[in-house]
Amino acid sequence: MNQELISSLIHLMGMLFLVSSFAMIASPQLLSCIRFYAMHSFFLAAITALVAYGSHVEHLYVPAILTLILKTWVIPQIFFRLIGRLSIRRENDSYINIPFSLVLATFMVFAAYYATGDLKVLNPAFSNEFVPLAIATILIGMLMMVTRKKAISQVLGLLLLENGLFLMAVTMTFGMPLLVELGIFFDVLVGAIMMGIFVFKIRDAFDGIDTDDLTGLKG
Amino acid sequence: MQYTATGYSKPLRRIFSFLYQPARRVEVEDDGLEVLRTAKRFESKVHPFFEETFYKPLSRLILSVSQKVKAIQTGHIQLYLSYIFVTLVLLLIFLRISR
Amino acid sequence: MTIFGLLSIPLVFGFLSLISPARKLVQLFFVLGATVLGAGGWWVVLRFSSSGRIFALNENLMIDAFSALFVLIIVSVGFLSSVYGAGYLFNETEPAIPTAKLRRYAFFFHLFLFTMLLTVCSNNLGIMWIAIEGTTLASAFLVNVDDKKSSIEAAWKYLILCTVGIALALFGIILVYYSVASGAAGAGKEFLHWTFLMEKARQLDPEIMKLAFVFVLVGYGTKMGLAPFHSWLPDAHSQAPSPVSALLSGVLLSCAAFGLVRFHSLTQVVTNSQFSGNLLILFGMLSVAVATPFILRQTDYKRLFAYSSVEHMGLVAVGFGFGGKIGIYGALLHVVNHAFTKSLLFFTSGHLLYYYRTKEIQKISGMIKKVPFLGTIFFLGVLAIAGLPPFSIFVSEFIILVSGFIAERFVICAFLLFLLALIFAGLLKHASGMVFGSGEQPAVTKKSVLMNNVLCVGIILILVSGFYIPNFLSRLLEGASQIIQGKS
Amino acid sequence: MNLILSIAQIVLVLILAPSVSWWIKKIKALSQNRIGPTILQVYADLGKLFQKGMVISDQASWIFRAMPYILFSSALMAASLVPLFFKSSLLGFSGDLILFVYFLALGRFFLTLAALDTGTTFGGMGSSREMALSSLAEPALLLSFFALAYRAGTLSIEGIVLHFSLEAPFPILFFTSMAFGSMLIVTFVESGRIPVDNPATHLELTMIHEAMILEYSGRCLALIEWAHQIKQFLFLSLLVNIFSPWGLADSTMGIHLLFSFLFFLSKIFGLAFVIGWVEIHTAKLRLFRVPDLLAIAFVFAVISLLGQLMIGR
Repeated sequence: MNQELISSLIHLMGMLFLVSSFAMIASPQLLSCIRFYAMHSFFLAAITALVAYGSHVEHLYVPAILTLILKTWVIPQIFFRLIGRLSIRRENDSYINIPFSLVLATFMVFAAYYATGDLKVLNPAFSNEFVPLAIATILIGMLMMVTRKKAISQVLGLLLLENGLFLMAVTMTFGMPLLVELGIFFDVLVGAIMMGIFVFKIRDAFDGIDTDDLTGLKG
Repeated sequence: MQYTATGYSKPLRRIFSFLYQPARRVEVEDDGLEVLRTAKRFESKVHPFFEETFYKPLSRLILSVSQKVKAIQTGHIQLYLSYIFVTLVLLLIFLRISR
Repeated sequence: MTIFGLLSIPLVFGFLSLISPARKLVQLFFVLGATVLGAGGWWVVLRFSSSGRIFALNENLMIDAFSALFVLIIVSVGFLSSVYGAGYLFNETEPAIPTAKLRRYAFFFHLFLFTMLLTVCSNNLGIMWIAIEGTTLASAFLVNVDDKKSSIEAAWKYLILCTVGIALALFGIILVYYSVASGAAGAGKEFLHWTFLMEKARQLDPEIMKLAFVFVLVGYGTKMGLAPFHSWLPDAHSQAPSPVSALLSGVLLSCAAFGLVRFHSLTQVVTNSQFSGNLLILFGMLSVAVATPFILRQTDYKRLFAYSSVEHMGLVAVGFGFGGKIGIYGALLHVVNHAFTKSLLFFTSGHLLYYYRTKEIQKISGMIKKVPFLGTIFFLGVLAIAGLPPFSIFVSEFIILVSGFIAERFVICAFLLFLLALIFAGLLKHASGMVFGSGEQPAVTKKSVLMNNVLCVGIILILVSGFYIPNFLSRLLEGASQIIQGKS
Repeated sequence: MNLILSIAQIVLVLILAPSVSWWIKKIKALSQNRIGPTILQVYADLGKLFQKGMVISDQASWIFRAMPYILFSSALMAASLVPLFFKSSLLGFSGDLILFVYFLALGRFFLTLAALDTGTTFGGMGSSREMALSSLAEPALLLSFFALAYRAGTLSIEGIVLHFSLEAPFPILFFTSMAFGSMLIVTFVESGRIPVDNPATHLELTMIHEAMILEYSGRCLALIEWAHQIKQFLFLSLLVNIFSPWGLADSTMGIHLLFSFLFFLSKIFGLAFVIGWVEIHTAKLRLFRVPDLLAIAFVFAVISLLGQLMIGR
């Protein structure tokens, strides 16, 4: 596996990474949104593994494997069982319709590329076009959190945002010290589980996870 | 025949009359005959100058502003999230400009 | 070694209270844990020489004067809150809370203390980030002990907003790591150590540092409750049970401030410009300005105290923004004073809830006649938080303003004083409405000894520290102020 | 040595105060071709009053009994702040200028309170007029003090006196003379002299100061009279020491002290002569014309302060 094959593979993974985040925004159904999230994490794990292999940073394999196991399989399973048990409407209703949010998402990508355009300061040796990609994913994650009405889709938006951060961490710094990497990983995992529990509680208390009725506390 | 408060403050009210604008009202009631008065009422008032011109308008303004500002805490979580993201974007733009 | 000892205490007692079957046992372990932690914490702080540093886990964890100060706050307020919690939650609430929920409460309470201690004792910025994220997760459960609709909603908003904020802060930390890694060769173990960064500060690129500080300011600013990101704070602090909101308001906000100030001192050294100071002042002023209208127009007294936390955290940020020896000293002192005064206020609001069963300010009046002991302590507490002279908050607010005048920022100080005057008026209006006047009899009249004496301890603390700052505390404050100015 | 001299200054105030009021009475008498009282007369009056018994109405509260002592002690405390012939006063510290004014204000407050205590109309009338006039006089006094303090750079009376004694004797500065004018008018108001209030009148309607102490007798009356004379003496000595301070002794040599003491006496009696002369030649102003006089004093003080701030000459 010589050098430019790896870099071309990484670029492919990066593009698929971006496509899957677009797919998450565009999916009307919650279940498909979660599946796309699983795909999104898979591509992230693939990029991490390839970067680890490419730049011979051994301790990067651990987060790659963890991402593969947890984010592509465990978290989606939690969400699937959650949605199954919650028996709530499966649509992914939001304040703005799908085409408009797609337009906004593409605008986010352009904004990201513009923002990091002349940032001479951010030039990681291995693949410098991942930085704007990561920033784009973060912006799309934000967009998703702000526009979606369902509590679960907000959580998915947050996880999307954290995937973008992980991509940034991996490509810019070849992964931080293992201790920190693992710590961040488990924080995100526990966070996702806690949010799942809370979605369940909201469903019990408000019989529906629509954030519109989550506006009791004012002033 | 002790000095009442009004009497006590008469010199001051007279000296600072431009500030206090003392107002006096005397009402006299008589049934027909002007000479035989049945009732007489006297009322003197001092115009609360500072309160009217400074404190009342200021407090009205502040309370109305604070009533409007309460609208930023409407309870929608999306609104709160957009506060964070908008501030972040503004800061980044400010950073780009000020470089 | 001492750091491990200190950090292990809450974990041990947390698990003990989780597995202990009987209700009384849970209460015992709950309070015992906090007392042992209190003793341990004070022992470490008192024995600690202000210039020294204690390292652990090959320099990932560290206690210096700055963190010792915060260990002091966490441990003392944690102890007060647990004693109050034992009295309040375990036997006073009328729909008695089931033991299972209390076990969970005790466990998460100790986990919360552990994560805050870890935040304060970490030298590695990555570990500090993990710990702060941990505080969010631990305290999310503490906010909704009773499964009312509003407390679930508050906990949900708290969780989502703080996690988003903290994720953005992670971006800042990645940038810092990147600027260090691109400078030096190889992936060194100690690249994220604050001490290492302070030494290498000259070689770091100021542009990246500014970008990183912006992200960290947004991230830790959300946790600290600075203005545009503060929306979760009034909901979370007013819905949480009083001992928890005392801990949240008094200590958690200060730990977020701790993280932010670590970055502020780093940025100040790297960019050696007032960039981060000005940003802190801007957001500090914004917080005080945003808190004022809400305090003036408030109807729920717990939200009133939550907004006053937003205001005081804004003041702390302004104090650090003014910088200089006096500014930092004043801001640190303000953190300590605010921790004790605000926790006392939330304890009294817990009392109020226990007696009057309502959070409405209008519905309560004539406290001085009906519950004289609580009435006086509540009124003194509100006077203290409003910044009246005999109490300690006045001292630190005064020092912060003095540093403001020294830094020649007259317009800002004038505007700050105007806002403080408004807040003083607002707080007094509400408090006098509640304390004086003719009031109806409160719903419950049974007194709880445990809760009362915590109040007494609290009021004595803030009164004493108004007159006299113990020398070990002033030694710590000076040491911490040196460290933040990067001259240690 | 300084301590003894400072205490001597206070004893001097106690002794000299009645003689100054005697001197003014003597001048008035001579101008009306009367012989006027001998110097011992004033002291004899005080002594007689001290021996006489007191008549106190049973409606009077503790304020009535406590007021003379408060008035006398506040006058003494104010005296301890003013250097007469020696450069350092007993209790002088930086900022005692303001304390001086408010010691006198403390005495005046209790005086007016006690006047209301027995509920007589004259007491009420006197204290309401006193309050009205002093609310105009005090700002003028303070502003003129601030003008001088700004020039001298310190807020302590000693500092001001020392600063002016070091200045060249004759370039009487325009702005400080304005301050002198306003303080002179305030002295008339404070000591209750003719243009504002007639001390020797028996017509209650025209009294201000006398009306307040109408109810007093015996020892209390003596203390009040003495305190009043001390206050008048303090104002005169302030005027003298600030505006012609050159003879002030700073070393504790015998000759210096003697010379500065004699020079101080001549200045005091000279100024008292001026006040007496004004009292002879002016008729008493109507009560509601006095605010105009005090407005002039206030304007003088403001001009002198602005002069110092703006031009600093």
